[in-house]
Amino acid sequence: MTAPSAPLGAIAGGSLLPLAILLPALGALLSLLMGGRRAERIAFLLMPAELAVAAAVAVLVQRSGQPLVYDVAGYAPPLGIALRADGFSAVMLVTAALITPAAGLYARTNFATPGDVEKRAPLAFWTLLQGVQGALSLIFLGGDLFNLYVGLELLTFAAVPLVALDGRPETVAAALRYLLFALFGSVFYLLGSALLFGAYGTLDIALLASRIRAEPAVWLAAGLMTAGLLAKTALFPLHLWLPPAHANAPAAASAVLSGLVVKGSFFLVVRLWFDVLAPLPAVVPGAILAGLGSAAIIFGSALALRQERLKLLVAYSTVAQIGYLFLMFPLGHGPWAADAFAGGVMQALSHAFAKAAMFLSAGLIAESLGHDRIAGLGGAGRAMPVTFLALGLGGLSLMGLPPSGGFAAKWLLMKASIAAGQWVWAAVMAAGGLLAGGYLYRVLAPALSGEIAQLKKAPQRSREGVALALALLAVLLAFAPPSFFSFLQIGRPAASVAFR
Amino acid sequence: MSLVDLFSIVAIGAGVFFFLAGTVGLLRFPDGLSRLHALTKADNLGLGLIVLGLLPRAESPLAAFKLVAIWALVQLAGATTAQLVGRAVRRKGTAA
Amino acid sequence: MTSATLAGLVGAALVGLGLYGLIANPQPLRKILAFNVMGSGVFLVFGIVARKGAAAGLPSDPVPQAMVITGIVVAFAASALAVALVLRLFEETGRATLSPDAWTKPSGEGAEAE
Amino acid sequence: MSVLQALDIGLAFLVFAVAAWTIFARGGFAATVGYVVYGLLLSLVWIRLFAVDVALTEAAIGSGVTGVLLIGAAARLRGAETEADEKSLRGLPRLFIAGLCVLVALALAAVVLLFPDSGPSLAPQAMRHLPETGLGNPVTAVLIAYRAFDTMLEKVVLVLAVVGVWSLAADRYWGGAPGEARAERPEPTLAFLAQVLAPLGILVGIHIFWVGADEPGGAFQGGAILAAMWMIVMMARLTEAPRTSAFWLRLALVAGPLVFLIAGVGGAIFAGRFFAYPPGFAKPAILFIEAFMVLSIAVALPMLVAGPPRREPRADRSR
Repeated sequence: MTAPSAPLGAIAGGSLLPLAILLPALGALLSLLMGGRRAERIAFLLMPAELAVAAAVAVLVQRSGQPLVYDVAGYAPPLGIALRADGFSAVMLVTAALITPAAGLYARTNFATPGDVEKRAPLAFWTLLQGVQGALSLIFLGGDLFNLYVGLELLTFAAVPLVALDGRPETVAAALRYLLFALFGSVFYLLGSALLFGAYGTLDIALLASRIRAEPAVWLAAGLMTAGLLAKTALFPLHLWLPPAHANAPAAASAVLSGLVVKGSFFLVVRLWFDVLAPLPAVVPGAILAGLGSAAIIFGSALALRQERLKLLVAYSTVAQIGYLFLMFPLGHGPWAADAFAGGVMQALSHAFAKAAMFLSAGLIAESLGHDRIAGLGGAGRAMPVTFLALGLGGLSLMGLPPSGGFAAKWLLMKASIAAGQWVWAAVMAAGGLLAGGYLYRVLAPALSGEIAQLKKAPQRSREGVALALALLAVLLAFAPPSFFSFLQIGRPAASVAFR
Repeated sequence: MSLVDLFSIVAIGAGVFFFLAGTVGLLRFPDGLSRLHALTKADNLGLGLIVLGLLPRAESPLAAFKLVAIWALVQLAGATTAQLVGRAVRRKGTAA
Repeated sequence: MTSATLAGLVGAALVGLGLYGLIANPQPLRKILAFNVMGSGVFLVFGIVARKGAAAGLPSDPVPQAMVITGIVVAFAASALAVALVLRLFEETGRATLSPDAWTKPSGEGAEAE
Repeated sequence: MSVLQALDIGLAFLVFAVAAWTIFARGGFAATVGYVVYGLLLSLVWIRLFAVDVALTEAAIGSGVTGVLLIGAAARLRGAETEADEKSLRGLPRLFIAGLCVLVALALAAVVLLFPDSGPSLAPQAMRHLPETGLGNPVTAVLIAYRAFDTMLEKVVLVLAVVGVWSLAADRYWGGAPGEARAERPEPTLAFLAQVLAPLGILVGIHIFWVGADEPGGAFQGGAILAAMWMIVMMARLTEAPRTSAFWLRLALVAGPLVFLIAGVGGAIFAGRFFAYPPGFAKPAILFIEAFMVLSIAVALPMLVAGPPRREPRADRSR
């Protein structure tokens, strides 16, 4: 084996990276093998371990001040595969390791296995939930574009059946449409990486970044890969599959789908444009991405205003909030780049926690009232105050009202866009905040007024607590210390700050 | 142009001719069964002749055995498919 | 016009054909077929990259070949999942179509408690 | 214009024509049959690109097993198409999409033409590290040694796909077997084919897996042939598909990735790196892992083709 010369600390720390991917994969395999109630037990046994590994990776990256790199099988790139954890991936890893157990705790009642007679939905849910977590860890830590393709496919194969877990025709059709969009995305992504490999002989992100020049092959590859990833991230106009898929999935699955799965492909767009294609002049592509983002904010919020069902409203709000994520791309170069990047990451984090909380609350409301028609929410807020508190706190983040993580994100993005002189993004964000306020008012106003609604069954305290905890985390993000923002910059190419 | 090469050319040429005949039969004949008849006859004979033509050119006896094995497998698959298609055509009675 | 460049042009044409079939054809089964055609076009692009990487006594670079083998297996798994979804849709609604209004049975009202 | 060039151009034109047929043919069934032919022609193109491993995989999985899957689906969906009156795109939108696709194809073709005749390559590095793996076939070395992480995760993808397909069953069928019951009088001709082909195919499959260490072949291709043999026996209704709750079936499905994962962790303990092989033990370890991979592929592919469970798990033999 090639004797690694890196200090032992990096090796020990580095070996956490494959562990973060292999633990959920092992869990998924054992859950299928053991089956029955043991699938749920294996999931809950491994989730704390995965959270511990994610936290350890974050601490190591924070202490060492540079990204953790690990060459799998001892073969350095370009021949072998490298895993790489920088500030952004460590933060996303911890977020995934927090939201997945929360969704799991919520789902214990829906997907229980009474009397250890194995049932379809519970076994599929627990196995696929661990598949999603393994795929996300791979996407956040992967350093090789083809390895990331396998991660994207793992994510698709774990997420699509979650949508169709109920078995109703609309869920099967929504899952099929989701799968077709996802396959279109992965084929385009693969085609782009084929061109990059043809031009530079490697698919390792660090090596590519050092070799890439503005050539036709690179521009075509960048266009194809971005188009593919946008289809998977459901950025307007490729968002058609998201609302039916996320609204029809079971509540715990919707929380993971909207909060995390969509962030996986967004993470790769950031990896592509901020790491791999850093040397390219990214003015025009940045403007295109931000333009599509703005259109997503406006159309997503407008459509959310017109929805009759709460879950569809929350799903369309996801389409809108995804738009905010792409406003960081035209601001990626210049003295304001650090603010823009931090704003984008903060928006990804706060939306993950807030949207997970909102989908869990929407699930509780649908179970307690027997329906989730917004028209019939009269007085429900007073009947189940904690659930609507979680929904409201999540909404706080979407609107970007202080004190919330969403506010911090939008504030940073606005500051960066004003510093860059690109006012239009700030204006779009303000309009987006107003529209978000609009569609949340439509839900909260009737819920908190009128006489107390009759509930078919009261929501369980513990599940309301889970939704509230996620919403509080979204709010707590507003008080992130400055060291948190410098942590996010670990691994960012320093050149991006003083770039033309 | 040794005798072996001549033999190969003749055999492969005949094989190709039978393939052509089979294809013409497929296109020209009216109903399903007669098309099937044309295809099975021409293909088995065509492929047999081509394999025959290639045998002397095979580098090693193993390669020659593989060629014959390929021909045998195609015969097996062709015969089964022809049976199944024939039954389907007879059962449906259409000229599909 | 080496055989590799020719195969590359065929690959490009297959990607175009597959993309058209994936978007324009309404029936899900035909979309899955088009996805497979497009996927094989992308693998051909990997193939010519491998062929042009012939070195060290090898007629073609083994790394992209290994990627294509992994890609083919993943593409099959994707087609299997998509076909299972289409057949389930066909059993449930009697039609294999993505547009909800074309379904015979009323799709039921709203989200009952799950 | 040498004979080979004529063959290439002819093959290229044929592949393009059959692919166009697959996209534009009227009936779904006809298009699927076209796809199978297209897959086999593609294997010839891979031979011309001197990628024999890929040609084997394309023929076995790309057009073989995928062909069986799609033809089965097309046969069952035959009824749906006749009165399918969906409005496929007409007029302007169809033209716009066609233009977009032609644009993508032309851009791709231009970039392909711009590629130099001999581009950057990892072949030298792959050959340099080959002795450490003890293997002769560089493609298998890349799959199982250099990029072992990809291959292991791709096996997990296969297992998740099986779970995804099974999860589409109706609740009452969970644990039951997919496909039809075993026929008391199986179809004579198909039974004859299965009885003759199966033993031969198992022999060839194991040979291709075994020879894969040093010659073109390997776990994927061998596994696909074994999978095909099981499928032909099930299609001839000589045996029936196993119950999805059967422990041996799940163990076989999970054995490939699980053994690979444990070997990876073992690599971290004994050889200092995840998925590394202790020097000297590489070849036996690789063949051991590949054996389980063949088993998992030979079980996973037929289960994916058979689809979700469609029969009640008989109450008496519950797990």
